[in-house]
Amino acid sequence: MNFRTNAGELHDCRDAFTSTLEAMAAQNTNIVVVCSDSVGSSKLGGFRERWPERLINVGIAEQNLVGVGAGLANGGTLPFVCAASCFLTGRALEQIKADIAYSNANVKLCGISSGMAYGELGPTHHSTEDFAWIRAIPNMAVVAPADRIETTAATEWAAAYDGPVFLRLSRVGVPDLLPEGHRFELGKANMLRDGTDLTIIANGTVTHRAVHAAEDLAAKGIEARVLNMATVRPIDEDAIAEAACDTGAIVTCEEHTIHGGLGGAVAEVVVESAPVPVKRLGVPGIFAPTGSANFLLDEFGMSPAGIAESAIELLKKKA
Amino acid sequence: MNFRTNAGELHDCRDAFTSTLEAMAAQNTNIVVVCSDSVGSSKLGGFRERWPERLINVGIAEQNLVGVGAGLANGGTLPFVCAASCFLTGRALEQIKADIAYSNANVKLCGISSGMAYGELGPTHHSTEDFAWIRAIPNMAVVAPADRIETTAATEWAAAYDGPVFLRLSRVGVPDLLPEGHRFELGKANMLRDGTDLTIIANGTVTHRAVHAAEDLAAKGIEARVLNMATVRPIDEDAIAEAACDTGAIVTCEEHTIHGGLGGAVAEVVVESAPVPVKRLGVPGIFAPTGSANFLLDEFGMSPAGIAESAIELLKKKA
Amino acid sequence: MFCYDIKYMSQLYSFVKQQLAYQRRSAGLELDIGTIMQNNYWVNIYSKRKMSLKELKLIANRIRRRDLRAVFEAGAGHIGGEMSVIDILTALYFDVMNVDPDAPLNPNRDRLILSKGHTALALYIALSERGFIPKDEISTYFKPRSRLSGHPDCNKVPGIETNTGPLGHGLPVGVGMAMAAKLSNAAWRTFVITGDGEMQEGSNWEAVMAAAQFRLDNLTLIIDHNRLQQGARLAETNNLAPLAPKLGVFGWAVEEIDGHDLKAICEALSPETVASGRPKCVVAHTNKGRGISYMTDNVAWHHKVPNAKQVELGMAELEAEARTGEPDP
Amino acid sequence: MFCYDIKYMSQLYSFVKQQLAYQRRSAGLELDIGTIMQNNYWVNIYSKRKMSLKELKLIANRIRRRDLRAVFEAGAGHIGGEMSVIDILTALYFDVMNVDPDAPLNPNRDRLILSKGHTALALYIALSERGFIPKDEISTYFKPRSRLSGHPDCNKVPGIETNTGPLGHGLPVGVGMAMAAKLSNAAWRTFVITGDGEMQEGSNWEAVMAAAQFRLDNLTLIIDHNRLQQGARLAETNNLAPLAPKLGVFGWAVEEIDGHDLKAICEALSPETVASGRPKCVVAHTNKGRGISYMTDNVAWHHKVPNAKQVELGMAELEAEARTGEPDP
Ligand SMILES: Cc1ncc(C[n+]2csc(CCOP(=O)(O)OP(=O)(O)O)c2C)c(N)n1
Ligand SMILES: Cc1ncc(C[n+]2csc(CCOP(=O)(O)OP(=O)(O)O)c2C)c(N)n1
Ligand SMILES: [Mg+2]
Ligand SMILES: [Mg+2]
Repeated sequence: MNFRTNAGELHDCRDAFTSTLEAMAAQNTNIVVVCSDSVGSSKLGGFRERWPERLINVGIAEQNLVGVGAGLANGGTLPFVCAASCFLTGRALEQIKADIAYSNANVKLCGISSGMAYGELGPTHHSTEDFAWIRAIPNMAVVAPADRIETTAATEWAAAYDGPVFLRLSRVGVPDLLPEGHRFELGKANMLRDGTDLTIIANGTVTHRAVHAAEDLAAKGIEARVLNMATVRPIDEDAIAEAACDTGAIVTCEEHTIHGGLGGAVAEVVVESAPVPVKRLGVPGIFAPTGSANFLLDEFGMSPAGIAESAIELLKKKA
Repeated sequence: MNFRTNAGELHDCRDAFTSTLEAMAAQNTNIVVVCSDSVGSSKLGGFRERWPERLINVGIAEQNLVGVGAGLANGGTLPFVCAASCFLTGRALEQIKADIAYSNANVKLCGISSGMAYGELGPTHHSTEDFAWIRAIPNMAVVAPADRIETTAATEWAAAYDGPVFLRLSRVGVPDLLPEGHRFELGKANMLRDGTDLTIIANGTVTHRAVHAAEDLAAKGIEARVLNMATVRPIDEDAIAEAACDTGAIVTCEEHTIHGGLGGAVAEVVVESAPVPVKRLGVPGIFAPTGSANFLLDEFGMSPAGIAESAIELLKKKA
Repeated sequence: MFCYDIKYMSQLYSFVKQQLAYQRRSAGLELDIGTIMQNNYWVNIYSKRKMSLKELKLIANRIRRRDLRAVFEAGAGHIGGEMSVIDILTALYFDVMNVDPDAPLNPNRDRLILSKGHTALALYIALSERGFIPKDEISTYFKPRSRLSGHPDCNKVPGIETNTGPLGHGLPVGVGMAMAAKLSNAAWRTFVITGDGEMQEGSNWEAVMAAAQFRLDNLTLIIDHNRLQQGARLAETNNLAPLAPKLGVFGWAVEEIDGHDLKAICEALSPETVASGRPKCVVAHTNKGRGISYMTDNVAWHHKVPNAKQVELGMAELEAEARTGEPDP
Repeated sequence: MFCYDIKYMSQLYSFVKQQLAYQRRSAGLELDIGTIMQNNYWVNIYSKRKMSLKELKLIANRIRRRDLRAVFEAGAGHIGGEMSVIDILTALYFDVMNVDPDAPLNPNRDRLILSKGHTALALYIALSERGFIPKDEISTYFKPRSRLSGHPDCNKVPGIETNTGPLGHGLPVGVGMAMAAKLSNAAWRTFVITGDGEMQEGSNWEAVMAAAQFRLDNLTLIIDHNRLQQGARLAETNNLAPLAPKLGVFGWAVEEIDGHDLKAICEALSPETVASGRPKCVVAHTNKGRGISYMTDNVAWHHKVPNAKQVELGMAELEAEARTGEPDP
C-alpha cells in the first residue's frame, strides 16, 4: 500500500501536539508543562487557560528549564518541557545529558520549531544540529514525526513511555501521510511506499517531499521505497539493512545538517550491515542563508524534483 | 614507512600543549588564555606565572568563558580558551555555535581531558560526545592529536590558522607516533602504516592502540593500513575513499561514542564514495561505568588485541 | 579542505563564503564600503560635528518611521522591542560612539553589541542612517538571501560586531571586548544592550560577576527595561524588577534613566560619568512599542505585524511627534 | 529497540541496564534494599528518635575519619570540600531530613541534592552511616565498575536523587522538585547544597530567580561558603562574597551561620525558621579541609591526596576532636 500525499491541506503539527497534550492532561493530572517564555511559540495558550498552575513558565532561562523538568519528574509529575528546539538543545545540552539522560528522568523534551522553521531568523534560530547533538547522548529517544497524525501518536507514546524523550516538532505545514489512528512505535520505521530500485529515508517535515519524489520517480519507471524514519535513536537497524539489501541504494533527506544526523545514523548502519551507496541530503555543512524553511529545503536539493534527481544520480553508482 | 610505537615512554600531551603555547606566547604578545577555574587541570600554571595579565580566569562559568573568548578575538587578541572538554562543549555549545562558529571568531577552543580521561569521575565528566556535537556545527575545525608531537604541531597550526578551532586534548599518557618536526595539516590524514587487507582509522589517545593492533595483525599475516585521522572536520574524504578502495574494509577507533563521531564521519564518506564494510569501535552508546580511561578503552574492545579481533571479524564480511 | 562545502556554496551563495575561515571578515566588507560610499550622505555630516538634541530626536523619529514601514513591508520584525530601543541606538550612533562607516573595522572603534538581537531591524536602520549600509537596502530585510536577516550577522553587515539572536550572549562577549581593550591600554569603549527579559538568562549574570571582578570601567551595559518579555510582563513571568539593586549588589555602578530621553541617555553614556574601576549599568526605563500609542506597553506587540490601517495610524502619530518634538500622549 | 546497547551491556555490566528506559529506577533499587537491610544497623536507631548534639558531632567526626581513610585508600577524592560539607550532611541526614533507608523512593521523603557533586565521597559515607548503602562498600569508591564513582549516580545508589558533577545543576533541579511538592500540596522539603565557587555558574542564578518568583518556601539552598574554589580563592578568581546580600536582593530569605556548628545548622534548617512564601538560603561559613589543620583553608587540598604520614596526622587530630568534642585549633 502506498501512502499518497494530499498537498492540498497543510497542517501545523504544533496543533496536533498541543491538542493531544491537553487531551492527555485532562485524563492524567500528573502531566505538567514547563516552558521558557515560550507559551505562544509552543501554542500552549489553551493549556495555560485550562490548567494555569500546571503550566510552569521559568522565563528566558533554558538551563533552568531543563533542570526544573528533571526535578518535577523526581517529584512525581510527568513534565513536557517545551521550547524552541535550537535553544532547548543548544543552550541546555549538558542539562539534557546529566539531569535527564544520565539521571534517567522521565521527562519529555519537546523541541518546537525545529529545523529551519525559523528560516528567516537566521542560523542562530535554525535547529539543524539537534539530531546529531541529542542522538550522541545515551539513553535518549529521539523522535521526529512526519505529520499531524504521527505527531499525535508520538505525543501519546511519549507520555506512556517510561524514560527520557526528545520530540522534534515543527511549525512548517505538512500534509497528512499516515493513516488516522496510526500508533507510534519507538525505533520502528514505517514503509510509506515499497520499491525495489532504491530507498528514500526521511523524517519530519521532509517526509512528504520524499513521498512526492518517489511518485515522480515512479512516473519515470523507477520504483523507490520510502521509509519514514521518525526515530533517530534508537535507529531501526533492521529496516535500514533490509532496505540496503532489497534496493541497493539509499537517499536520506532531513531538515538538518548532513553531518551526524539521520543520514549519518543511516550511514553507520549501512556500512556495518550491508554496504551500498548512500546519498545524504540535508543542510550541506554551512550556515544557511536567510529564507523560509521551504525555500531553504528546495535550495538544498530537497524539493521533490531535487530528491528525485539525487536518486537518479545515485542509481548510477549502484553495483 | 611504518611508524612504530614505543610503549616505554608515555607522555601527557597537556605538557606539549602548554609548552608550545608558552613558546608562541613569548613571540606573539597577542596570545591570551581564557580559562574557567581550570588553571591546574589545563596545566596553565607556567603561563600564569610568566604572563599573569594574559591569563584570564572567568571562574566557574563556561558560557561566559566562550563568550569572553569571542570578545577578546574581536578586540584583536588571539585567545586560547582552555577548559575540561566535557564542560567547554556541553555547557557552552550555543556559545560555540553562535559566538565562535557563526560569528567566525578567531578563537581556539581547547578541550582538555577529553574522552574518558576523567574515567573514574563518571559520565558527567566523560567528554565522549564532543566530536558529534562540534562537528555538526559549520565552520568549526575539529582536531584531536595523537601524541605529544602532533599536539605541538596542531597547537602551532591553530595559532596560525585564521578561524575557529576545537582542539581535543587529553591527559592520558600516549607514546610518540609521529616523527619529531611533524607539521600539522588540517583535513589531512597521516598514514602511519600502509596495508592492503584493511584500514584502521583512529585519532587521539587510541591511535597508538591502532598501531599496536596493526603490528599484531601483521604477525598473523594480515596487513592493515593505519590512518591517523586527527581532523574530524573537515574530514579527509580522499584518504577515506582511497582506504576503502585499496583495502576494502575499515575499522574505526575513537575515545568517543560510536554515534556520530569519527566512525560516523567515516561511515558518511564511505557510503558516498566507496561502500565497504566498516566496524566502529568506541563507547557503545551507553554511559560508561567507573574506571580509568585505559581500563574503559580495553573494556570497550579497544585494546590492541580487541581491535585486532574486530579487524579479523570484519575481514569475514569483506566482499 | 572544506571542499564539499565550498563546492556547493560557490554555486549558490557567494556571500556565504565569508563564513569560511579562509577569508578575513574585512575582505567581505570592503565590497560593501564601496557601495556605502555612494549611498551615504550622512557620513560627512555625522563624523564631523556634535548633533543637537533636536537633530537626535528627528533621527530617532525617522528610524521609528522607517522601522514601522519595514515591518509592514517585510511582514516581520519585533516592533515592540524595536520601538523601545531606538532612542538608545540613536544616542549611541549619533552622539556617544566613536565609529566610522568608512572604516568599520578600525581597531580603535567603540563596540556595540545589540544582545537583544531580535530587534535587529532597528539596528539595521540605525546603521543605514549612520552610513554603514545603503538606506535602500532596508527593503531587503527578511527577504530570501538578504544579508539583513531576522538577527544580525557580523560577517555580512558592516558595523555589527558579533552575531546575536539567542538571548544572553552579548554581555559575555562584551566582557571579552572590554578585557581586550584593557590588555592593550586602548581607550575604546564597549556597549551592550540587553532586554530586561533577557536578563533572566544566567549567562548574563556570569558576565556581570566577571565584569565586576575585572574592574571593567570601559564596559557599559544598557538594559532596555520595558517591563515586557515575549509572552507576558516580566512581573508575571520572572520578575527581575527592580534591576538597579541587583546590578549594584554585584559591584556595578548603576544609573537609572528615562530611556526615551535622548539627553539623559547621552549623558548617562558619556565617558565623564564612568566610575573608575567599575563597570556601568544604565537601567533605561522604556516603553515597549514607544511612539505608537496602541502598541505602547502592550505585550501583544512583541512581534505582531501591523496591518495597513494600523501603519497609517502609527505613522500619523510618529509624524506628529516629528513636528512637535514630543510623542502623542 | 536499543538492541545494540543491550546486547553489549548484558555481557558486561548488568547494572548499566538501569540506565535504559525500559526499567524503573525502583526495580534497580529493590535489589540494593535487600543488601542494605542486612548491613544496616543504624536504620532502627536513627529513624526512631532525635539525636543529641553530641551524637551528631560524633557522627560527623566518624564521617570525616572514614573520608580521610577512603581518600587515602582510593588515591582520589576532593577532600577539602568533603571536610567542609560534612557537618551540613550530618545535620541533614541525622536531624533535619525525613528520609527512610528502607523506602528510599518514598514519595513523601525530603530530597537532598549535593550539587557540589565532586564531594560525593562524603555523601556516600553519610548514606552508609544512615543505612542507605552498606558501610563496607565505601572501600569500593573510585574502583573499576564500582557504583560509588567520583560523582553520585542516582540510578545506582539509593538515597541519591539526581546525578551531579557538573557544577550548577542542582539548584534548577531542586526548584523543579519544590514545584512538584507545591503542585501536590505535599509537605516534603527540598535541600540543595552548592559550593561557593559553584555559585559563579549562571544556571544557579536562573534558578535563584525562579525560586523567588514561584515563592518556593519549601526549598532551602545551603551554600558551603569555604571561600576557596578549585585553583584559588574566590576573591582572586570571581569574588561572590558577600553572598547573603546577593541572594537577598533576589528575594530570598537568607541566614548566615557557622557551617561547622551543628546546632546552628540544625536550627537554620528546621521547618520553623522558614519564611512563608520565600525560598531560604543558608550561607554556611565553613573551612575547606575543616578538622585537619594542615588542610584547613588551603587551596592546595581541593583534590590532593594525603600520604600515609599526613593521614596519620589528620587521623590523630580527628581522634582528638572525637574525644574533646572540639577540633584542634
Ligand atoms: C536563548 C533564547 N531564548 C528564547 C528566545 C526567544 N525570544 C526572542 S525575544 C524574547 C523576549 C525578549 O524579551 P526582552 O529581553 O525583554 O526583549 P524586548 O522586550 O526588548 O523585546 C524571547 C523569549 C531567544 N531569542 N533566545
Ligand atoms: C561545570 C563545571 N565546571 C568545572 C568543574 C570542575 N570543578 C570541580 S570542583 C571545582 C571547584 C568548586 O569550587 P566550590 O564550588 O567552591 O566547591 P568546594 O570549595 O566546596 O570544593 C571545579 C571548578 C565542574 N565540576 N563543573
Ligand atoms: Mg523587555
Ligand atoms: Mg568553595
